[in-house]
Amino acid sequence: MSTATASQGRQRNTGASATLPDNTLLGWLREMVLIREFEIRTMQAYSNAQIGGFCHVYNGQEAVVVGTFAATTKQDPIVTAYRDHGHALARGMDPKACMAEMYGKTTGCAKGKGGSMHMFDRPNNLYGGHGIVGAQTPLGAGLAFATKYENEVLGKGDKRITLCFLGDGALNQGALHEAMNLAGILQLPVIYIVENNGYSMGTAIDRGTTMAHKLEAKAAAYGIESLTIEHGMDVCAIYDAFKPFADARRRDQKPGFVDLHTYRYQGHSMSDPQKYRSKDEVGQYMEQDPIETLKKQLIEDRACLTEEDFKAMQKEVRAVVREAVRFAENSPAPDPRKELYSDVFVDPLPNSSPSGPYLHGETNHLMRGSR
Amino acid sequence: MSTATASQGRQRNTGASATLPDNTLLGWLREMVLIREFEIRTMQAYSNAQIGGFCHVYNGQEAVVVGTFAATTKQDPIVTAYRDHGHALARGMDPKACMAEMYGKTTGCAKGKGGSMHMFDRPNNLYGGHGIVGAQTPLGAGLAFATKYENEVLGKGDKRITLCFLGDGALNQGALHEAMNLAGILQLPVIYIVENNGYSMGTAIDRGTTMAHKLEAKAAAYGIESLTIEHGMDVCAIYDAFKPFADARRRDQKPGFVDLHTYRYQGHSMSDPQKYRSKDEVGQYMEQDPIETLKKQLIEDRACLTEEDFKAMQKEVRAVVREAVRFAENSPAPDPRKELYSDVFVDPLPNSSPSGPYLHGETNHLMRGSR
Amino acid sequence: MTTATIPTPIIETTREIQFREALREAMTEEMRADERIFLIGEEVAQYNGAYKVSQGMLDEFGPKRIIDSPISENGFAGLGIAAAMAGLRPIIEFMSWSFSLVAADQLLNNAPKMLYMSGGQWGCPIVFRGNNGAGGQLASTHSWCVEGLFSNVPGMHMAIPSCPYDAKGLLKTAIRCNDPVFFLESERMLGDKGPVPEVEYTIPFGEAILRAEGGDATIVSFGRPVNFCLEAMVELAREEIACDVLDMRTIRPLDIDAVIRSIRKTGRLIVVDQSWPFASPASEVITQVCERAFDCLDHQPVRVNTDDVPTPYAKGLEQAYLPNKGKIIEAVKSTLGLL
Amino acid sequence: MTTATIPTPIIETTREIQFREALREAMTEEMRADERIFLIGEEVAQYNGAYKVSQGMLDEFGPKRIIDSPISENGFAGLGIAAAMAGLRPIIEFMSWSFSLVAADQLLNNAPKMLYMSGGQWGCPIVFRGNNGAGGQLASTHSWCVEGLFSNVPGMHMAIPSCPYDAKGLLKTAIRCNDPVFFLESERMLGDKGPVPEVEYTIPFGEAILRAEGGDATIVSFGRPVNFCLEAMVELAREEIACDVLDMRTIRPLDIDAVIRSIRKTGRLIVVDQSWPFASPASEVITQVCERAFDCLDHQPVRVNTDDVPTPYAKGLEQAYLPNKGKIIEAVKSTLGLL
Ligand SMILES: Cc1ncc(C[n+]2csc(CCOP(=O)(O)OP(=O)(O)O)c2C)c(N)n1
Ligand SMILES: Cc1ncc(C[n+]2csc(CCOP(=O)(O)OP(=O)(O)O)c2C)c(N)n1
Ligand SMILES: [Mg+2]
Ligand SMILES: [Mg+2]
Repeated sequence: MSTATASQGRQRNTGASATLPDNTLLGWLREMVLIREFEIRTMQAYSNAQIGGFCHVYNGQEAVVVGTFAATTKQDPIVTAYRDHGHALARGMDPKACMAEMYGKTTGCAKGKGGSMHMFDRPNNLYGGHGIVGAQTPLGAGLAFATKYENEVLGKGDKRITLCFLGDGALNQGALHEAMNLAGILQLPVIYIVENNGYSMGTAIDRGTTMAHKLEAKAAAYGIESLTIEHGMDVCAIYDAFKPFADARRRDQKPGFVDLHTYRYQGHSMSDPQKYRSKDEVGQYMEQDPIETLKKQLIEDRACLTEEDFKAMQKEVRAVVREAVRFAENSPAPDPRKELYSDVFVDPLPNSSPSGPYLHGETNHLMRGSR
Repeated sequence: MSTATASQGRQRNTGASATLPDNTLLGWLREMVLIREFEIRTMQAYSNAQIGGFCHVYNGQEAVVVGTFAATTKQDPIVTAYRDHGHALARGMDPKACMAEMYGKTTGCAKGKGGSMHMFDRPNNLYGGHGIVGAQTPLGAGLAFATKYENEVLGKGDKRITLCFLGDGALNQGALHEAMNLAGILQLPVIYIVENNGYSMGTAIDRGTTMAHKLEAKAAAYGIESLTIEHGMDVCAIYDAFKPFADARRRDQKPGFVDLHTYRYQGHSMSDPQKYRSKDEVGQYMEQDPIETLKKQLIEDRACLTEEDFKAMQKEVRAVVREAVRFAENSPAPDPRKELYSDVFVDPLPNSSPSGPYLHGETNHLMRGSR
Repeated sequence: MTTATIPTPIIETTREIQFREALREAMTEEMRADERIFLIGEEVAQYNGAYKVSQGMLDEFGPKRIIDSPISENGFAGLGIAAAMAGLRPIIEFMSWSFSLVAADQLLNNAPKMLYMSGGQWGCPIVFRGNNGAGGQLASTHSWCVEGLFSNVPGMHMAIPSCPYDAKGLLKTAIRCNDPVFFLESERMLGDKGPVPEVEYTIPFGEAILRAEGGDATIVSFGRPVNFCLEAMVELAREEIACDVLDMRTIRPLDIDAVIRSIRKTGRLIVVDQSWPFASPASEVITQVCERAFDCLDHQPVRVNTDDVPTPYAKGLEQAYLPNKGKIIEAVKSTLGLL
Repeated sequence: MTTATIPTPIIETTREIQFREALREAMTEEMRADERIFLIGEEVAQYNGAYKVSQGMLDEFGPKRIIDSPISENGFAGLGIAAAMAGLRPIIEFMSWSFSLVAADQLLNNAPKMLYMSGGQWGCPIVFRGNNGAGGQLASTHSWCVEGLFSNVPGMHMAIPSCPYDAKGLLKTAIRCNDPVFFLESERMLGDKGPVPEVEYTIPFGEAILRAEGGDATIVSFGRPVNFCLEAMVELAREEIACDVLDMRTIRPLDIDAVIRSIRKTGRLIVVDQSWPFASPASEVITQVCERAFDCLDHQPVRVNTDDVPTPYAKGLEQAYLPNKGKIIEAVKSTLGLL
């Protein structure tokens, strides 16, 4: 089993990303800025009690989704955990639908029924954020099963790969073990990407996970090839390491496993006193900030961006996010009489429940027109 | 991580077993003969519908329990799956109680409430056979936790190790993954022993389990030391390899994992047409029969046994087993009025159930006197 | 009291097949018609099914559509759920529903809620099926009646056939359904034979069938115990006690209208349910009847469940534990003041 | 109609503490008294508990008795079960019972059945505890009421306190119990304050408490919704409708005698239950009342459950979904023919 370490990450412009046009990398920068700005507003809205429930923001981890998605197409299915705003935005969900979901509005991607932890986007093949730790990992195997089945049995569709994201804490759920073994036995084209931010809530990875220093051993247990990306704060390093790995999995229609080192700037959720780590530690990672890193590269190495350009980009993005917030604020809350009992069944039947008849749900607005 | 392979198994009398007195090895032989003869009667009784339910016999695997138990004391907890008659007998359960259990009689180890899959023996620290594949593996971690806790917190008891047996099919249950990671993180003195008989029902191990050719990779994923015992049909080879491994785990109070190659002569359960393997394959293993192997060694190498002695031993054991069958046949079936509602709670409370009051169970006969 | 009459059988055929064959026919016919359907489970392919339900299907459909799984119920349940979202039509075989507790998270958190959580974007057209309830002396961990637990959960249908005809018709409906279906079979019935016509048919969910008609009491049941109810009905008829026997066919939806129609006539309700009593489908039927037709009840409703203890192994204990003809007769008589 | 009166509080103390503190006191006091007791769960030690229930306990008892676990509910539930068999007294904290579905096999196949399967050799003195039911907008996977599912299963006790006093007294009973206990707390109540005396006390399982006395109708509830029932009772009293409010304290055992005593007086039953309706504890209370006191009922029994849909996220939807004062008032009035 070959195992690569993305140690070249720091030597810039030697990997595949070096050959990409400026515009592509500028696009990456904008996506990361969008996620960052979006999450800043998310936190505000949460503090103001406009967003409820559990809310896990993505600040610091932006390079993960941008770098890995850049190596896929929108036909490749994605599934992830509850820390999912970044995935939704990077996959192309309208920030309006994402914010409105957290505001619990009908215009949200899940009509306000799902909230922060459940970003689903069918047109963009995002199969959801999922709340139960590890529960998305058998789903990842199933999505890969489906693309392979479509290809081989139904004779349609291209070779696709599925990206299944999980936190480092999810490594210890039985679901992952079963999913990885199934992926290995059935040779499913799914890549399990551990967003290894070093903590599951307050538990540092080595307090909960054996072999934390060498997660490749986890993949080796299933004969699955693995990749460690140490410079996960650097979107180019991620892309450079991940692209050939993903291409090979796509070509061979086989599973893969990526230990992607990243960091979350904020607490686990919006109510975390964070006594388990030092300000210093957080500061050290902030110095490797993914946005700053790419920005610097684009300004200094590529000279395709100026400070002013960046400010303009930020301004444009902030307007987009402001607009999303406004949209969310102004959207209607779901009417319990219409929404409480709809979307329980695709085809409601009489007498299903003692508490009332189920209703047909309206076609989700994300899907209107798309099919 | 060091990993030993018991490849010396075939060169007899070089391991620790060589230094053991004849009587000890003669005892092993008798235990294996007991299990074999017992299972022959089990199969007969099952065919005659005197035993019901699912019934999984141990023929062929006898060396596993005899060789590993020889490296432990009766204070070391044992837990296993549903193929558990051998474990019960080798641990010292009275064959009467074992057979009566399968006959569903009050004199059975579980008063006839458990049956073939649930051999429990508290005085001998056998924490049961368990029916759900893999479900015993967190229990194994818990037993090890308890012995360590007793030692370190309550300040009593010696250093003990727990043996947790599982089939190769159980490798793919999430429970095992969680249990092994817990064992690794909490440094629990439990040894997971895979009774690798090559099949889970009709599924050859490599059709269901990744890395079947190198199960050590499974242990390595949790930083757990492992041992492969290839000559698992040879009780001395098992003992020689397992004893130092077990001693080290006991001394260091750490987990271990053993891939122990063995073979079952019979079908998975009593209703298995066995189309998934050839008679030839079965025959090849029968040529390495654990009883024949040890017998030969005792006759030829040690000269402490003659053919006549062996016949006498067989005869004596057969009488014991016949007596067990007779005991089982003649024992009373549980009276529903007394037994259906007892042993649900240690301390029954009123109004626990709409269907009737729970009753105090009588002290299990195995425990009478023992405490 | 009026005399019990058994409605003339609706099934016009001379062909009798086993319950397991009926299941197999349902799957096979649907798989021929729709390439998106696949079957996955332990031992379903090369072994031809632990209980021979899928016998021959590997030969016909090949290993890409009939798939042997490792012992990983949570894993392959989840695999199926995502495959259903992605457009396929999975049939997930649990060798036994008793083994489905390890998959409870996928079964209950994902399948029935995906449509709601995604705001209507992804339904989950999947069938989970396998043996449910006591086999023969399988003891505590292997004898689950999952309806006692899982029927509490909204978002799925739960079907429970009592005979080969229903097994086929309901399973075909399940496979065509756009929502998740929990399909509860019984090891003890797989060998039962019954009439199943060659012509195509399906049975709708949520429509109970009156298996026997009589004016004295209403016996409501699901799945295997329906057969015990019919035995009881026959014996009661000899004593001139005539019962309606309603086979609910599905637990969710629950055809409470049919129950109430019958009770309006009889005033007496006996619910026979193979699961434990506490918060069971039997409790639910009684509660719904109270909610909707309290005034029709001339006597307190009565339930017959298994005893509220872990399933024992010993034959005599297990027999005492399960619902049976004798207990049903006693229950019916108690509602008629005859005890 | 008589006027509602609230029984004089039995608790004579001026000390008010939070629900979470009551839980912590129960654990701490018991752990001081019995070295065999340990606590394991996610974030219980160094983090001081995700909800600060175990705050300070690591400091007092050290890392061998207050143990942080990886996210492996099935694993550490099973670990606890075996440790209990081997003579220890584990307390297993589920950060939320919503996450316990992944541990369903250990919870339901092992803990409640070990004594029976082993023929009386090994009981299982273990407490599983954690938040149960809706938090605040936690949506579908995080808002389980496990009593709707798990109460079907024989072999364990299920306690569900509604206030700090009961939380402490019931948890101490649970920890001392020689059988498995499922202990259902509520995130929404952890900050609630109430009187808890300094003197030692325990509360027995299976004894409901009459929180309010009135002759017009009997409201039966469990856990958090008891508080909504009391709100409703107060408002109804203003309209001169006087209700008995029975806080059951434990779902299993179920103090049905207390319910029947009250119904003999009122003839009217309203069951308020935070779980989904189908085959729920509410269905069970109604069924048992029918079985044992059908003739005392002057009106059909009525239940108030959460709506039978996956838990929605949006605030307004979630509020509409949960039981509340208004729904309870409506239900009471319906039994009195006032609607
Ligand atoms: C089965 C289960 N157990 C516990 C939880 C509560 N919980 C939510 S997130 C979390 C920590 C997960 O950490 P990690 O997987 O590293 O993801 P991160 O938050 O770092 O993105 C826990 C314990 C849950 N949602 N599901
Ligand atoms: C969770 C679960 N799934 C399925 C089964 C049915 N089952 C019983 S034994 C078995 C095969 C296990 O094989 P293995 O672990 O290799 O043990 P062996 O029978 O070879 O001793 C299966 C699938 C079960 N008991 N539990
Ligand atoms: Mg993390
Ligand atoms: Mg095997």
